[in-house]
Amino acid sequence: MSSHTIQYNSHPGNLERSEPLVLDTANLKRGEMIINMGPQHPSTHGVLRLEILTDGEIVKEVIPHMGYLHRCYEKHAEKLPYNQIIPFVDRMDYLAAMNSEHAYVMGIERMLGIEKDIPKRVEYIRVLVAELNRISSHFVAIGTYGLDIGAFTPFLWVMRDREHINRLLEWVSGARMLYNYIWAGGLFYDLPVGFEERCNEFATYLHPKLIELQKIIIENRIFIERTANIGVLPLDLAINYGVTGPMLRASGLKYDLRKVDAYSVYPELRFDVPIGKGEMGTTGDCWDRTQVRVLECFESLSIIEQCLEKLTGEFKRTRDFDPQAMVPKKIRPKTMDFYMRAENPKGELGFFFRTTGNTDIPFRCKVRAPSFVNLSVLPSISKNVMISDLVAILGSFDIVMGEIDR
Amino acid sequence: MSLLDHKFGQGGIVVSQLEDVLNWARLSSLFPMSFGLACCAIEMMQTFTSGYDLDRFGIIPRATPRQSDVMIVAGTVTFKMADRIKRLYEQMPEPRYVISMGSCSNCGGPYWEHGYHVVKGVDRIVPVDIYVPGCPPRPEALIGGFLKLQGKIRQESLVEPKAVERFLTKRTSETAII
Amino acid sequence: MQASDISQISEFGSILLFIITGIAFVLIGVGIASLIRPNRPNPEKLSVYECGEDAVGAAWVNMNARYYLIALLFVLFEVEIIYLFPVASIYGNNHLDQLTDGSWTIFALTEMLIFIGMLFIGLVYVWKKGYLDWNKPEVHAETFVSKVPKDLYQSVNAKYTEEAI
Amino acid sequence: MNVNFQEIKEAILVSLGTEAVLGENISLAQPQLIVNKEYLKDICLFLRDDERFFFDQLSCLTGLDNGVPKNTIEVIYHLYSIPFNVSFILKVETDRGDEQHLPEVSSVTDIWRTANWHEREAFDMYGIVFIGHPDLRRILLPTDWEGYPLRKDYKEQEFYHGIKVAY
Repeated sequence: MSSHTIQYNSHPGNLERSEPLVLDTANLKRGEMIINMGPQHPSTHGVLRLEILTDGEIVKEVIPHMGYLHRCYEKHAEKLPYNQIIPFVDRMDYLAAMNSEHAYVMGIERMLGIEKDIPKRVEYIRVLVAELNRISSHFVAIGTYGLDIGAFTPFLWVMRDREHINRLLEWVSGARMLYNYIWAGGLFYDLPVGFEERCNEFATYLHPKLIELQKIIIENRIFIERTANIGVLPLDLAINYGVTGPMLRASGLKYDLRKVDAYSVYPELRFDVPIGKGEMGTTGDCWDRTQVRVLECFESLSIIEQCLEKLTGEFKRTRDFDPQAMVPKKIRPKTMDFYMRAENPKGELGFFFRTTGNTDIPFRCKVRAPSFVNLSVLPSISKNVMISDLVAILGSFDIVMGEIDR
Repeated sequence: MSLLDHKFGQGGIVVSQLEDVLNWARLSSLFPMSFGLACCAIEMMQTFTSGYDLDRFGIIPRATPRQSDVMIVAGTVTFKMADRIKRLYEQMPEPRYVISMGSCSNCGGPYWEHGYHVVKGVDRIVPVDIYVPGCPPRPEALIGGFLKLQGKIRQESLVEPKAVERFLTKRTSETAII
Repeated sequence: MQASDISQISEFGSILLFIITGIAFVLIGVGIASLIRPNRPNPEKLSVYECGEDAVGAAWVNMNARYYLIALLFVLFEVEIIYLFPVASIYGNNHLDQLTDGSWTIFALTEMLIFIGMLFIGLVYVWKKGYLDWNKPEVHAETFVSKVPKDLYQSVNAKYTEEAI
Repeated sequence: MNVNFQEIKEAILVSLGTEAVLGENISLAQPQLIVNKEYLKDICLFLRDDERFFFDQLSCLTGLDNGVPKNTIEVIYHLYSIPFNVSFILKVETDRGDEQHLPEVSSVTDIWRTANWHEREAFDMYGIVFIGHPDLRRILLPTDWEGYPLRKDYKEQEFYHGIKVAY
């Protein structure tokens, strides 16, 4: 083991200096403890650290500590040209890379003013792969949430089906998880020959699997016992905290940017927006959030089928179709401020651009990450909650650390 | 100083057999510490589950460093995380190995140029045994990494001539870490 | 009697032997392991593991009374199971069966069921009195009432439902 | 009813007086209103609670450094009203300041709670101090990190806990 390159000098005060505790350990009442559900914890969905003040089993106060995965996205966005930032956009929400790319690229196209003349086939392919990625992102959310509650089988089923999606997207773009497939103005490649048939097969294969998943997790007596009436998020509080996505829809508001903003080709597709009705408890509890995600998988599947009809019918593959036709050589938008938002599986992903006309490097590209905003609700709704329920609440938030820490 | 703490002067039939048994036992049940940082963690999960099934190699993820032999650094190591990784590495029992998964932990990966908060390679913090390239590496690459680690463990030996041991103790005392 | 002549050890002797071998197994197993395994402690390795962070405060905290109650109930039903073993061992005894011309098994079964029944009544009592369920404190989330009237949000819902149909 | 930019501006001017608004740039696809720092809280409270607008969601709060020559730091608020499906952009400009006295903007955390973390991130990246923020500390970077990384004149520190920072 070559240890000559180790530069880290371990010093007892290092941990304390880099991320100290917020709660003071002096005046702890009887029976109270400060516990770190720290960066390395099976149920924190990544490197999130929760500083918990507990009294026996009951959580008095939760303070999230983040930044363990801060990868300086905004600094990269100020140093690299537009098309070279797409891989870094993928690596923010690494579970839904296609959706993030789609949002980012639509922002650039609207700044350049070319969003009207993107070929329809490209738009449909983008929606197709984005919805496939939405299903795989929801799958990881539902699977790991089952793990937090203690149900191991749905995790294995979900990962098996997600493997199919990984292979489909690898066939399309060459990569399994981080694609750099959607470019500003078009696509990297057209769909491979025979992809539509294989995708149709997958869609018919997946439908019964989704029903199976619904049976094993949503209608599972133990799951209902662990999640109903737990972590209730009232609608007013959710909106004030800026919560968006499945969490806001679970609190009873039919607010989906694919319908509200109607970007890309979503207005031409028929799909419903599921919301939480509180069948198993009050609206906005953990059970509703998971149910909304499972129902959204059904909706995404129907979107995929509609896209495939269009891609094999009206917008069939032609020999001379060049997906990079509209890709500008030099992306140089005029000086402007522009805020583009799109519906990511976790919520509203927003890109704020400040551009200076002369260079193809953005002056500023701020990302409004949905998980970052959704997580800020956690301390306020988990007061006086059992520790095991805190794990259930955190699991139902479906956070991705790459997006929180950017 | 228990039996395995120091190396034997010269090997005999007993020591060489003991070596083989020990190495075989260690390499056929490598318990990794399930500790995903970023996108590589999702590929690691994919490798653990039914698609690629690392369990058939005897590799079962353990939650705590106390019960694990291998630390898979799967993802980008940031400076805030560096102290924790060092602490977790130290808290692992002795025959421990480190697999650095993904180009982020190998050398800083795509964040090498402007990533002010990214450690340019986890080998600046902990000694690394196996580097698995890729961003994120395919599950087969991770399995390949494990097989290479098993090969490395197979070569481990208890036998070390006295001269080599004196030289090593002199060198490690120079670069002793406080 | 034949059996006792050969083995001079009394009944209790065999139990003692049983205990001694048990302890010996444990000591040998642990002893050899502690002799062989590498042992290189350093301050950071011996520090408390808490998800990679510094553990704060003492872990010696006076535990909640509920734990004691649940542990007590567990031990109670554990002992009940232990008492079932002797009954089970002589349950199918043919010799006794002939003696009581076939009614031995039924008698032993009813005896066991009565015993279990009494303890079951205890369990029902404890369950009904609610000692088993952990009295969860009521969760009061941060309350925030916005000035936006509710019907505006209902209209947002309505707006996107009829489009779907 | 689609409320446009001018109506909102008029409403603000009427209710809070003319010196609340410093300027606007309408040439952009998404027009912005440049607002006086002292009136920021009142404007935000007015926009959130007024029954004509009901901007109940703060979509995004962005810090932005215009570089040493211009010597201004901007904070841009993207507001959105869910009932009326209208978005609105406020902009506040302050001087850049330096390590000793950092730029100050009043905090809107008690109006929209989502601003709590957004403001902590703006403080972490730009050193903008938000007055009235419940606990303003670094959110992403370690507490003992030197400097504010997204400022234009930021130099990476040489070592952190003994590890070389640059490649």
